[in-house]
Amino acid sequence: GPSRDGRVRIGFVVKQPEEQWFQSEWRFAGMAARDKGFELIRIGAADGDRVLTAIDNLAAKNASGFVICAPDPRLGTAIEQRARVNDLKVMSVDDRLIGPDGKPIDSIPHVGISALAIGRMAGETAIAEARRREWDIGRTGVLRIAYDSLETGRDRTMGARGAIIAAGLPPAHVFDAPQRTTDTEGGFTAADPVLTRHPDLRHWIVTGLNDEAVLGGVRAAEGLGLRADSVIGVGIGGSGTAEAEFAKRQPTGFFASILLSPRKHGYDTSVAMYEWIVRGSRPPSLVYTDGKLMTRDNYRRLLAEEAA
Amino acid sequence: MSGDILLAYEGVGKRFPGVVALDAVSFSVRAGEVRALMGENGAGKSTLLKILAGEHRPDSGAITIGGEDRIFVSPRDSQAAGIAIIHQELHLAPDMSVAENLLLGAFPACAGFIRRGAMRARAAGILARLGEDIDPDARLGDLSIGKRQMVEIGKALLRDARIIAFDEPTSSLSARETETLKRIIGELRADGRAILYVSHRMEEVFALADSVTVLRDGRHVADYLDMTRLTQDQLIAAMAGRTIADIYDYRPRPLGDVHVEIDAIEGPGLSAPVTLSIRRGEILGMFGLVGAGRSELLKLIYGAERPTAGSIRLDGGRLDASSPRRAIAAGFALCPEDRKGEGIVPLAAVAENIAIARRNLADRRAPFIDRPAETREAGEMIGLMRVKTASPATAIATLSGGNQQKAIIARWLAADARILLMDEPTRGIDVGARSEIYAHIYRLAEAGRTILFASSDMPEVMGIADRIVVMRDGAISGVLARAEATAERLLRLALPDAAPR
Amino acid sequence: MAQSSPPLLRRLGAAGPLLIFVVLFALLSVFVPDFFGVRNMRGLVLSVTLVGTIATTMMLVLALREVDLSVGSITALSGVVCAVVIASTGSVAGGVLAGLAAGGAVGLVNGLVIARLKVNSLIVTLAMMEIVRGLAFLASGGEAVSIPAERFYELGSGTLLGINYPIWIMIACFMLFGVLLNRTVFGRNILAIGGNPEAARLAGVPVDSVRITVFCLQGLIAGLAGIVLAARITSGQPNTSLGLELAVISACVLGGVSLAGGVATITGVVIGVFIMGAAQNALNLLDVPTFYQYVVRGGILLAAVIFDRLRQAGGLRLARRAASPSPSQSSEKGSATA
Amino acid sequence: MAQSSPPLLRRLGAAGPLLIFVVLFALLSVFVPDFFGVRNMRGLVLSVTLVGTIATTMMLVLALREVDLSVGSITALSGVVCAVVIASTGSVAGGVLAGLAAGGAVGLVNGLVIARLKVNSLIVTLAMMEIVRGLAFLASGGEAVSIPAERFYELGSGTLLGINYPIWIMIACFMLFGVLLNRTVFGRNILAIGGNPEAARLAGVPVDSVRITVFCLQGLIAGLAGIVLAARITSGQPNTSLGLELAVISACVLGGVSLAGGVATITGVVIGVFIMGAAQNALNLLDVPTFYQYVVRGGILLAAVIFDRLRQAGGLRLARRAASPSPSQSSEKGSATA
Ligand SMILES: Nc1ncnc2c1ncn2[C@@H]1O[C@H](COP(=O)(O)OP(=O)(O)OP(=O)(O)O)[C@@H](O)[C@H]1O
Ligand SMILES: Nc1ncnc2c1ncn2[C@@H]1O[C@H](COP(=O)(O)OP(=O)(O)OP(=O)(O)O)[C@@H](O)[C@H]1O
Ligand SMILES: [Mg+2]
Ligand SMILES: [Mg+2]
Repeated sequence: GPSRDGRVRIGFVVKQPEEQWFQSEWRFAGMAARDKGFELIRIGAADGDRVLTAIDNLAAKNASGFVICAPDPRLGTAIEQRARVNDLKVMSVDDRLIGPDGKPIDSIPHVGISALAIGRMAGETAIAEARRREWDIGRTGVLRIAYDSLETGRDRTMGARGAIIAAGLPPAHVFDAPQRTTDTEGGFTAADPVLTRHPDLRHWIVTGLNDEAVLGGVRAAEGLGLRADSVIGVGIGGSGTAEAEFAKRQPTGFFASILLSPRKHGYDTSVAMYEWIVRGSRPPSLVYTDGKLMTRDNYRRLLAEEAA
Repeated sequence: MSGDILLAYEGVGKRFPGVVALDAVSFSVRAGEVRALMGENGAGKSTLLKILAGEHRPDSGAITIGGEDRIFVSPRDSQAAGIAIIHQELHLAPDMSVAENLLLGAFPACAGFIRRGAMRARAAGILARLGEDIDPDARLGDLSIGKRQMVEIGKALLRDARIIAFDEPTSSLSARETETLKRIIGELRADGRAILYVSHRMEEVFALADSVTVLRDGRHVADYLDMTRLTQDQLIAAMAGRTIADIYDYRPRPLGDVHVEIDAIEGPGLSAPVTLSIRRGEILGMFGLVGAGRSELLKLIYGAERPTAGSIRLDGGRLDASSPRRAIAAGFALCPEDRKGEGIVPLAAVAENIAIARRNLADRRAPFIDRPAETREAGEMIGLMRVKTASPATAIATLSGGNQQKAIIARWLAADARILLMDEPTRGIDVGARSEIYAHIYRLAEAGRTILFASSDMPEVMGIADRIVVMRDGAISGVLARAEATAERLLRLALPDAAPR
Repeated sequence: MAQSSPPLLRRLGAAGPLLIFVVLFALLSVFVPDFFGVRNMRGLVLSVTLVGTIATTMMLVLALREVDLSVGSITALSGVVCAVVIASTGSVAGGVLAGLAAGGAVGLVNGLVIARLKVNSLIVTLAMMEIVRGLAFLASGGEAVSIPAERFYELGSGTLLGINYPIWIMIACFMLFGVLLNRTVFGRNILAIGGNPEAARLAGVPVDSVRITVFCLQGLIAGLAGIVLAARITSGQPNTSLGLELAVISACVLGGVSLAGGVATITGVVIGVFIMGAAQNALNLLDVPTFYQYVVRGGILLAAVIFDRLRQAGGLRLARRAASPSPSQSSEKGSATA
Repeated sequence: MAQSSPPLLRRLGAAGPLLIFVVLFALLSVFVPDFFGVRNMRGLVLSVTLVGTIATTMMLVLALREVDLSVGSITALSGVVCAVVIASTGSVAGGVLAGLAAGGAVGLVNGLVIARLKVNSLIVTLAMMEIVRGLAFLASGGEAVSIPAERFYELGSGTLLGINYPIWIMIACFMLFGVLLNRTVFGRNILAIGGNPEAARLAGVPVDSVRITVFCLQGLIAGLAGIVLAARITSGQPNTSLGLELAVISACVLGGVSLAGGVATITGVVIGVFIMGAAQNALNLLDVPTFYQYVVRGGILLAAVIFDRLRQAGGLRLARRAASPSPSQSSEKGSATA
């Protein structure tokens, strides 16, 4: 029920609170809270144990429901149970929760991207640009900066890989560079030896789960003397990292990013949760949001639209 | 009076890199016999005991226990065979209680659970037997070194072993505890135990031992099975390979002006303010029983502990004694009592251990090390102090205890200290080396150096000091000029129960 | 200085962590809305079960003058193994046993390498942290393994006398290892080895076997905690509990366990665990922004150890100055093993 | 056993890490395609610059019998501070100075708390790791700060005599701190304090100021490494270098630096850094799947320390059997005060 002072309280739990993406989601959720007059409680929860603790904390604060991006989709059952015990409504964002049978839990409404589809979009963007530059496919390599322990990371990069292979590039030209950390340095360190190993390949497409990883790959290529016109990096996120690359005077190998909308994920979800609590109108069980292609040419406009 | 042979070494040999520690040593000890082991520092006495303890394995030869050939592979193994060793260095757990330390490895237990009552009772029993007024529940780390040594002895007694070996047990004990130990060893002998006794103190050996085995440079030199026909000089000659006329060889000197004045200094470990003045070139002996406060007083002077009141004046000027560095800058030096804990840097080379103080003298501003000079100096010091080491680059931890002590003294000679605070500096040092150290001390005093010399060894204090300060229970109980210092007076001043003067 | 003052001051000294805890708890109750309430208290206790359970054996490891960085990975591995076995055989008991066995086996390897080969425990368990994490990923195929046995969830969410099982398990560990440390020969041997390994060895304490046993226990308990966690989160997750080892060690140190070995009490550890839990709980309740949480969390740890140190030093100055040859406790003993 | 054997064996003993490295390098050159080649070698050296640079001062910290867990966070903070200052003032020199100052300041705080308040360095730097990471997030607002000064990138990607600046910086650190450790009073004092802090104090070593200086140096060098990293990745990233501290410590230990203090050589550290780098490089070249990488990486660390330990023990058995009272090196120290 509502708290002592009658205000509705809604939790917003995210798995990696340090990440820019989640910071943005929180910011938009905060805007929703101001607009609708509810109180938002932000909690970061990096693993299953902390997710359960976060739910208990929300209950202690008399919240009525929460939106969550869980550190793992298979926490679904536990989250559902814990929410039920504490009488909290729950909605997922970004990553969809699944049950013990491996199927999505329909009782938990979800708003998110399709990681595979976004990845495919990145791959298609890259291959289209390669065609435009008239690269010799036989001398083009693809760097998949891999972080496969994260499911959406794997889906995104495999989506890109799939799209590129479907476009005719030989699978033997796709090389995995496993990264230890998802930051630029991690991408850099992973990419460097792989690029080194293939001096014969003149052109490179770089994919990764986020802008930072791809940027690391691009920087490594530059370090090996590959110039902007022989590298196509397509990131995912449309983050500040991508913005900074586009803002540089000279184009770099970082060609594009797929802009995801933290606004829809943050603002729309918390509003939906608010409506559910006060009006009892259950949100639709699945909403996919799409990504927008962001390049040097359009990034200012897209970001302005997003911030509006 | 003696029984069957309980313990025999048969051609035992042991070498370390660059050193033959033991070379085919053979001798045997009977039940009810106290066998003293004597020899200069590094002669191999401790190594002999460590082989018995299962810490080292001999390279050749064997040990027989009660007629049975044994090579011990671990301390447990040796203990199971009825052997107890009191090691030269203390081995105690500071944060555990006295009772727990005493019974470590042999806790009275029932199904794995400790029987606390039984533990306390046994600890209290042994402490009573040792004549020590120590609370079994006290934290061990709160005891003075001397009391810790008594706990170490108690540990071995509790094992109720057939063969008991003492490695310099009295080096940090004072007269009263030494008497207790003598009594206990007498009881053990009467009980038919075989006892090995290592000591550098002649009086003790003559008072306690039935027989003596002498080692020199790892070789077995002689056995003297009848003590009554042995003289100190003979024994010294056997150990050192030369004769030493009078180990103290006191040399009277004219004394200079007042050098150091200690004015009503107070601090931890002291029960009353201490006031003293010491003249240039003076050797001031400090005598007292275990825990009398000598070490604490020296540390206060040195700035290693903060005084809570009082002041120190040097040549009339006030001294800032707030840290050892300041004290060193003013010319002080401390040879600490706890060699292992406070003296040596174990894994560093002997040369490094000697050079460390000189390098850090506050007036030497050179950031880089002058290696050739340091090496030369270390070589000279090693020669001067006769430190027995394979090379100046050897890690000091591998030296015998006495040689480590010599290296620490060499450290301060190298740093050219003007006031030496020496806390039991001859602890564990052999007779020959002691007479050398005394000679150095006289030489230093003649050169105008001032020396405070704390010792629990009464003949030593009486032998070398110009004046003796006696401490009792953290306060000065008397000051005696050399001429008035008799053993009886010293003891009367030192003993807590004796009436004050 | 009266003769009676040292014991009194010493007792005050021993009560240091308790003092911090009481003050902290009082402050939080007053200043943090919703903190002091049945609902939040239960959540708080539940939130410390993972750290609390593992801290009991970490206490033993630290008392031994060793350290174990692999507990987070063990927790992940045993949860995954348990989940995989239940998922493939359907047997809950089999899964639990397999999880415990996995934890115990890692502990045994740690113990053997550390005790027999005399390798520094920090490095051994650092290496094992990586290896075991990798095994957890391999066992799970890189993703969380769902556990299709509702019965098993009961272990995580069921209650007895109104108290959740994970809390009971933590309490049981507190009691078990408290008694073990204080009342048994084994426990006192641990403290003796931590206090002075050489002395313990020379006194005939079976040093190696104590070391091996302690690391095995640590593995088993971390495994148990992993299984309970899997039951709570209804799946085995290979990337869970990253950084758990540091939280557990912090809790122990806050509770007065000395990293120099030889000093530990179970009450201290209990208090340390709750100081950490209460602080984190308050941060969440107060909605402190993430980035400030880092600073506050680190700041609390730092402040607590500094406070504890100053209090000790004050006690030292008054009552037992220079009890040890060195005035600096950190250098009182030779730090960890070589 | 001939008289001449001990010195020979001893020399072999000292060459332990080198031996491991040579064997490893030879094996990798033979079995890993593309490993042995100019291009890969340069990449390899470049990839170890971060760890290598910081390992030089970590060597000093470990030799002092302390540890510093905050280096990863310092690297992130100084990179961010440098980026923010350059972004807002446009002054590259100002940015570099600000970054160094940030690193040095953290080091100073570490040093003051550890030396003056005598708090255990593991806990202090653990707390600082959190605090400084939080500061890095706060300074950057949580996101990467791009650096709008192409000139600055030169520091990361420029070359002199065909060798990249980051490599030159690492080499300079190797030389500087190698000389510092071996040839200066300061360096020898570090080893003495690590060997026996109380003995060093009583011999007149300014223990506190050495401790503070070493932690300051560690902060400065970690700050420098962070700035170079920022130049390489052309932005200041608050979440970079997580876990860096463990990699750096591992490299030092592989290089024979003793965690018990008092023992360290710069050649050992160089070799340790390259063992780690070569292993990681080979894993990438061989395309080893991520999950196996964890296992292999941990396994290499474990194998290397075990091998080193066995070699030492073998040397001991042959040449100086039971050189210490105990056969276990681990208890050689620490029994110091009884
Ligand atoms: N672990 C070791 N490594 C190398 N050399 C050693 C070791 N232990 C002893 N030694 C050497 O063996 C010789 C005998 O040493 P030991 O300790 O037995 O002498 P000691 O007779 O007990 O002398 P002290 O009277 O000084 O105690 C010495 O030269 C010593 O340096
Ligand atoms: N840290 C401490 N806390 C409390 N009392 C102490 C402490 N250290 C020493 N004492 C006490 O202070 C007194 C002086 O001890 P000190 O070690 O100075 O005596 P000593 O004359 O040098 O005797 P010893 O021969 O044992 O060295 C003793 O009663 C001792 O128990
Ligand atoms: Mg000896
Ligand atoms: Mg004394």
